[in-house]
Amino acid sequence: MFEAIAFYLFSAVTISMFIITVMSKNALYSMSALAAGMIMISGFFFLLDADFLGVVQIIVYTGAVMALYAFGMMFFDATRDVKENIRAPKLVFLLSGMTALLLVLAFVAPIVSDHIQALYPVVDGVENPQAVGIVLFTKYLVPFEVAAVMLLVAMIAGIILAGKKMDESLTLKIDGDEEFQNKGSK
Amino acid sequence: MITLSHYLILSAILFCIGLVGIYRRKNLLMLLFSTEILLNATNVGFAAISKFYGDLTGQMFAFFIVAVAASEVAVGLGLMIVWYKRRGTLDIDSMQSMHG
Amino acid sequence: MEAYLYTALFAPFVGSLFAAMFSNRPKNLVAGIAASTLLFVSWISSVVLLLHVAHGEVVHVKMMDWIQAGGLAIPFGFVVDQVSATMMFVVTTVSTVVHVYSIGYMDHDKSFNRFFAWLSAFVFSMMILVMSDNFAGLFIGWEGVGLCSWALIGFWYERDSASWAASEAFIMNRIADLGMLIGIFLVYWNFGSLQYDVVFSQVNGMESSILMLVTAFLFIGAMGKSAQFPLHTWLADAMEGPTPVSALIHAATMVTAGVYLVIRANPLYGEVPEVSHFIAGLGAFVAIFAASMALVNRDLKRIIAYSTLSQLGYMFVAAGLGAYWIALFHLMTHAFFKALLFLGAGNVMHAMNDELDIFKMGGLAKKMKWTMIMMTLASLALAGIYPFAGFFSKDKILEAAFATEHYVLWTTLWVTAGLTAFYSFRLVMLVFFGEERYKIFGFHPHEAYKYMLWAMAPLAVLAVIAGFFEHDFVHFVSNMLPIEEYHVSSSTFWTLVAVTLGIAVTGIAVAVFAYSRGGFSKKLEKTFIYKLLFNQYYIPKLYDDFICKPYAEISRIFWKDLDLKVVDATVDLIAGTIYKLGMVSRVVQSGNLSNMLRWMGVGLLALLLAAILYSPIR
Amino acid sequence: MLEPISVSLESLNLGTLAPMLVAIGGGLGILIIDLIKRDLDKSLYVMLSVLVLFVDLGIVLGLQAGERGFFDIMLIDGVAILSQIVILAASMLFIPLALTSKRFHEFSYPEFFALFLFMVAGFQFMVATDNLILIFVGLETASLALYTLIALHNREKSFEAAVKYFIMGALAAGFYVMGAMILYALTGSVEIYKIEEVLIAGDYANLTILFVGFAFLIAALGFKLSMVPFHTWTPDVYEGASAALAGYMSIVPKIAGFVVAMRIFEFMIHSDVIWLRDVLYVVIVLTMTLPNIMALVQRDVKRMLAFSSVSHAGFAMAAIMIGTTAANSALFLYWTLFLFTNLGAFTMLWISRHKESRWHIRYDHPYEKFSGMIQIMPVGAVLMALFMLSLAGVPPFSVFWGKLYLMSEAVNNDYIILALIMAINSAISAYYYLKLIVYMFLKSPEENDGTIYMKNASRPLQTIIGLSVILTVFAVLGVEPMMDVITAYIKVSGF
Amino acid sequence: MDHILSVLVFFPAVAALLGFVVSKDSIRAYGISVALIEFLLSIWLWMSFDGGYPGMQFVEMLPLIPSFGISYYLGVDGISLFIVILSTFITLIGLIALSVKNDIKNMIISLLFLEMTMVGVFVSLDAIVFYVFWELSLVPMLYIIGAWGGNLRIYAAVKFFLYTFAGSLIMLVGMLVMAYLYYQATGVWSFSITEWHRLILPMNYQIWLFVAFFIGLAIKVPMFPFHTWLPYAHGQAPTIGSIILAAVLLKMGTYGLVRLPLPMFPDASVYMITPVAVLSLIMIIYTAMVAYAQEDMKQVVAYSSISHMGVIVLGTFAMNPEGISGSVFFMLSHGIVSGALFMLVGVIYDRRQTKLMSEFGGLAKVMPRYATIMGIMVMASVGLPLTMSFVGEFLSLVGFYQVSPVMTILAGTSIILGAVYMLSLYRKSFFGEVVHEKNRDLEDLNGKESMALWSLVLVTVWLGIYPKPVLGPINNSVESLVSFMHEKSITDEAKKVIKPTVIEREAE
Repeated sequence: MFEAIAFYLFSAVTISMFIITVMSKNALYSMSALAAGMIMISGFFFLLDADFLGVVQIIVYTGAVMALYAFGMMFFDATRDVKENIRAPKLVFLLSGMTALLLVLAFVAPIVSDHIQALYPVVDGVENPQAVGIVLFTKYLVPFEVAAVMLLVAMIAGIILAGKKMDESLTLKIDGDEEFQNKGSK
Repeated sequence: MITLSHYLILSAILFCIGLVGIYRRKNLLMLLFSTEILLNATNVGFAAISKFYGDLTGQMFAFFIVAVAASEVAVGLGLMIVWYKRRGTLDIDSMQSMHG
Repeated sequence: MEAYLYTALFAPFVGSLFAAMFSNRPKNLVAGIAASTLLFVSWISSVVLLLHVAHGEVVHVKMMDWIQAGGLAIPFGFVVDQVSATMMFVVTTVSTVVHVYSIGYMDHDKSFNRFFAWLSAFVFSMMILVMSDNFAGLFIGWEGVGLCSWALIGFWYERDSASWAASEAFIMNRIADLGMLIGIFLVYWNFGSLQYDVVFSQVNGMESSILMLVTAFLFIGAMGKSAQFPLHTWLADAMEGPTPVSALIHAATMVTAGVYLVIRANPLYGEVPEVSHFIAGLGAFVAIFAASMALVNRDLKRIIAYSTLSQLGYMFVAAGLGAYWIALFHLMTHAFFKALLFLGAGNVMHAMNDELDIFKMGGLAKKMKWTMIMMTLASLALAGIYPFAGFFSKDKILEAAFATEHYVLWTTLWVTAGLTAFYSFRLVMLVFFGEERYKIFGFHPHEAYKYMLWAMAPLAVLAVIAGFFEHDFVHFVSNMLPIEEYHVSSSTFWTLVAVTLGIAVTGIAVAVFAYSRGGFSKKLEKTFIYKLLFNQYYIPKLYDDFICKPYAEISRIFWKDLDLKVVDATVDLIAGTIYKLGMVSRVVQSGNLSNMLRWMGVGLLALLLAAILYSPIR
Repeated sequence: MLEPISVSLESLNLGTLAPMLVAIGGGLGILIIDLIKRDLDKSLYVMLSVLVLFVDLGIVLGLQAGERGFFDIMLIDGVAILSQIVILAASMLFIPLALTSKRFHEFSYPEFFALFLFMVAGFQFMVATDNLILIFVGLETASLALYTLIALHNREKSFEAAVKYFIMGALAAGFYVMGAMILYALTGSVEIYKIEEVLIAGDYANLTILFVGFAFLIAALGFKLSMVPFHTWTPDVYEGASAALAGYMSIVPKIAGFVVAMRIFEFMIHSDVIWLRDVLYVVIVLTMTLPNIMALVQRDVKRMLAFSSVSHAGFAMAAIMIGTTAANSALFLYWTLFLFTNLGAFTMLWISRHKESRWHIRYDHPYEKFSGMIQIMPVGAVLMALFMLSLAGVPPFSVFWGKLYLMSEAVNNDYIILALIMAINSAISAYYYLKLIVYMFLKSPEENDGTIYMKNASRPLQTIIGLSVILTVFAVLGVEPMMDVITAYIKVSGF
Repeated sequence: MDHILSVLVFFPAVAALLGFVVSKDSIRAYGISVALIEFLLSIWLWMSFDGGYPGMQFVEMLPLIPSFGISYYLGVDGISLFIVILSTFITLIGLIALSVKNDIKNMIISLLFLEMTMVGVFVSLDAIVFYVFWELSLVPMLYIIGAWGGNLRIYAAVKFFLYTFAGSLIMLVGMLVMAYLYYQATGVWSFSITEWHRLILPMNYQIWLFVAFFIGLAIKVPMFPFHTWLPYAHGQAPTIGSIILAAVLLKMGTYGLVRLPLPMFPDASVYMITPVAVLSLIMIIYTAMVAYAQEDMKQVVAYSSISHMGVIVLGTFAMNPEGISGSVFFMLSHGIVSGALFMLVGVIYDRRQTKLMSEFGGLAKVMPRYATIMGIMVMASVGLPLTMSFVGEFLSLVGFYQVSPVMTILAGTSIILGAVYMLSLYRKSFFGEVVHEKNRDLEDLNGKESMALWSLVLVTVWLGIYPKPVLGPINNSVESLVSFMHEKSITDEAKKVIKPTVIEREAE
């Protein structure tokens, strides 16, 4: 019962938060709503006995991602309303509505399968973070490391893209062109 | 009783909200937000499946999705900053130099 | 004898090549003389061969293989038998005369050498035609004479009418040649060979329907070459060529090739009376048809051309009635007197600066005595007056028609005989006698060169005496051709002779009487019949309006409207549509990220729809 | 209670991981070198990258097919080895294109090369596993690096390209995880072989949900493989990226995508569920045809080549739909041969790249640029023509043999209509390849200085072109040995 | 001696590559020498050819892709031998008479490449090798038309390329299906044409495959609805391009018909006789009429070319030795004659820069030597006996008569309609008075033109009078082909229609 109440409550909040995110004209509102939604999602995680995931969700999203966004938004001067020229909004809702409808239709039917077996079962009496840790560092060690590389890539990408060197483009600078260099020196 | 289907439907709805954002918004930042929603929507699904099947793989997937989402944010913000520096806007209507 | 055969065959060819070497050079008398000499050599060989085969021997040689493919084996084989020997004799005789004559006639022409090249080439082709021992070889000669005829009709190619006439002749002949080709195909597929001897030996076992087709198609070929209705129009137009050409090709030799074909293929034609009757009927029709056109024509050469046509009709009647030897005999005599007539006309033209309208002549007898004499002789022969050559042969044809109880044919030919006599002497009278109208037009006629007249002399002699060789001739060809004795009572026979001679003499008398007094009244020219005849029954116009012009028009439509606007346009349309589709589908690539994302959404939705709706299980 | 986990080093089978580790290590090494000493020349980094890739390739070649490693997450089957060979070979051939005579922005960063190596490692991970998670992570690693590499070209079009690619990629990632989630929901596993087992054991129950899952996966892979209508990024990204990178993108990400598609779709195709085959059929036909038609109207050679490579991807995808061993071998053959030619074509564009907009305000390589090239730079024109003819499928140049095998496979498996569509598409495609030849050979030149076409042509670039010409022209001699190797590898991996 | 065919194929290509280093001034001499050597090589081939043996000779086989059955497999029989010689001969003659001034080096190099592909098509016995050369031949031709052509040259060149390319791709699919069926039947992959010949297929397969092959070949021939590229190509191509296009490239189509679908699908071929013949008839009559409507000399010759190709196709489908030998021989004669005609049109075009008949008239007077040769060639084109064309046309029609008399009569109209347009061409341009002042002092044929043209005349007449040395070997091969087809055919109808020689030849 508690589960049901929690589910519907969280669902309602999450959905409304996300709707605000995608519909709001104000970037700040959007971001706040997104952050709220994320936290709600972590609520689901706790609800689903995925404590570790819930914690990670909160830390990563509200801690890291939102901070990044916040920095970004300071840069973008996002306090003003976002002006968008949204074309054919009906099409948008048609597309997403149809997709949603079809997905819901598909998911309404319960999944029947006798052959599903848990490969990495949740063992009773083992705390979730511990279990996750074990799986993560055995089976999923490689993806974990690759994720590390991925984050490294993302870091490098973020640094060089946002870095100062990108301001002056060697690609556009015509080498050996006297005129251009003269202009540059002035 | 909350079944797996409930969660999957929730996941689908959240996903479609993300899609609305993707299809609708013209601001790069908003698009980035929407992609976060997409990824998080599936996270819910994964966690739920994980719970109902008693299998940790779903949580693993969700974990990596979170990692990917974070990385995407970093790269995405990097790209946006470069673009913003050049053009002073994040509206995707400003990037139509290539077409046809 | 082979040596003689090859000499007879190739001497003209050598002459032709020799003259051709000079063809682009200024006049070179040697070319003419050499060509004539070589022809004379050919003539001698022909005579030798003629005498040789008179003993009943046949010279048959195979020079080399020509085409061999599948079951078809065609050699270059030549046969000299009585029929071909006769033809060779006629051809070489007339051509030698014409060659010598032409040296004078073409004296002032700057393309003198070219003329002899073509003329000798023609003789060569004609020799191939008559000497070949198979249908394909015949066809070589057949086309060869067509080619030479084209070149010679169009000899003065600067003149539009000449080049037009040349093309017309060639194309008309080609139409007939198609029939001939089909005939040859039929022969091949039914007899398995094209050799005369092989084919004729199998005639008996053949179905008559096949024989009928074969003969009919071969006859179509003959119709073209011999200018039978409805393919006759080219012959009159062919008079655009130099007169010696008309004499040789369009009177004596080439046009008789059709007759020769029928005679040569007599074993076939003999088996199919239906076709033979048709041939005879057509011949008779053409005889009177052509004679009627000759009645009113004002053109010197055309009159003679129509008379040729008419006489060819006679020959076909004979051939169609199975009297092949008579046809051949008439062919021979006709060759002599008709060539003579043309050469005489050539003299007249020379004298009149190539004027052809007989109403602008008259009284030329004074200036051109010898020419007048020879032309009168020839005309008498043509009219069939005893004892000239034409009498013997023509009379035989009438006799044959009567004897075989084809009275309609006989009547037609009989009337034609009268018409023939009339128009021949109308011509003679208008040209040589009566008022000297040429003076009005400022002509200064003169007699032709002596040696031209001398050259004509043999023909004149032959035109007079050839008829007396009838019995020798019958004996000569009896090996080759069926000789049917016509059993008519002697009284009937003499009555027929008398009646025929009578109408001929009447015709002559009417002509002489009428034209010595200035001709018929002008009123006649207003009548429908006159116009009809004068315009050649409107047939050329008909051809022009209903064949040539529509053909040109349809061709143009095919090109401009069908080929360019339909066939090609379809291809371009397909290409264009694809290209346009490309232009249209560029919309997908609007470059707007939002649209691109939406396209992905569309794709996803389509896939989901496919997943939900289109899921045929297994 | 938990038992302690003991893992023997043997059972980890580290060798399976070695190639990627080399690439990652190389990337890190480059970063470290840069830290130690700044302003080293790009040629050093290029050569280092080549060497790293070389070592990488050596290790890959030494791998035995049919191994698993690291708790079975790594899967080294024939396809994995084969695709890694293609990826590494292509990378080795493309990275020297950085050695241009002109200076371009991206090559001034040592990070460019590090990212490049990380990207290669990402692709390698993608192909060397059948775990949806690792595929996803590898794919994202590679993609994020690729976005950055595109943007590093540093001009507006490159940013635009990168952003477009990035956002669409993020959406595709969403599709991918959704698809994976559904499969997981259906089977309780994210390992493809396991998914296959469960599905077969359950006799494909829950078909509709399964199809929905596959729909998402098709969409996600369709983006990666530029299937219509998920292809819209391709021309823009190719146009915005440098020619060298565009050429690279036309080969490597796609081969990785093909391998993933092969792993995910193949068991379904072999089953008696025809849905996937039908859907793929439609997608393939669209992918072959539509970009072909759009390529007709392009004015820029690079953009045209982008469309053409989409169409080629459709061709190759047909092999996956056909799904036999021979067809999959044909795919690899096709892609290898396509690599030779595309390498040449894009390199030709790359060496003629100018910094100023000399011919067209927007395009770097409009057709007009090559007008009358035969007059002023005959060798270049002939080479370019060779590449175009090869792409058009004119024998005996390389792509023809790929097409031959592919069409033959279509025919052999009763897809004659598909073979005809392929034929017709080849014919249509000939038009736009021909257009370049027409410009080069049949129009009169606008310039009269042949060197404008080789502004970037340093010795290494010329070598690359020479190599690709030889490979393109004499491809026929290599088909048999290549096919032997490919078939052997494919057979081992059971596709 | 063993590798004479390879030498023959690749010698021009190697020479073309080496030609890049030859200086511009001497490239012409270089080209002529290469073509001459190549021609002499082909003559040598002829000399060492055993005319009595109907099968493949000088066979070379080198596996290229053994697992897929593709091999470098060359050989000639009587059918292909002379087309090879025709190719080398025409290339030589074309090079001698070459009048192109600009970019002559590129021209000669492309011509030599083209020669390689032409020879390659005719000697290859492996379907894929055949296809390779077939497609490659498009490329130099594209360049020749496109670079030296008239105003619409690019349109014409691209149309030519795409049209043929599209068709041949369909043929390629056919080839792949054929290879697969062969594989199914024998368990071995093979693209060898001679192997394919031995495969007996059920009727429905035969028909579909026949259609696939036929479309590819028909576009090249070009058969009626697919012919429209040809007038453009000819109209725009430079003289040399037209010569080679008409003389050799079109023959690829008809040669392909004899080599591929006929022996491979005898039953389908018989089944398809009527549609094919109808198309051929349309082609013969319709294009002859279109030719008559043309205003441009070259277009007349171009359309006449199509019309004659119709007779060739018809002869091919006669299904008896007479018809097929005839059509093969007609290919040769059409090659020589149409080549000569295009060269002749080129001569006047070089002098006047126009090809419109209305611009001429009375040329016989101004250029008598030219007019003579033109006359000979016009007559040869019309199919006068003792020229090569007659032999071919006669045999083709004789052959087809057995199949259908009525259609033969219709086809025979080609001799009439041919005369109509050819004579009207000759009359309009050569007869009459000289009307245009510009024509008054045109130069007659110069040395190289005379040489080139007279050698064509010589061949035309020589083979018209004595075709045996050529027709004999052709006929031997064709006879064995036809009896092979007869043996192989499965339906009664085909057995009836395909008639090997039944009439015993006289013992010689």
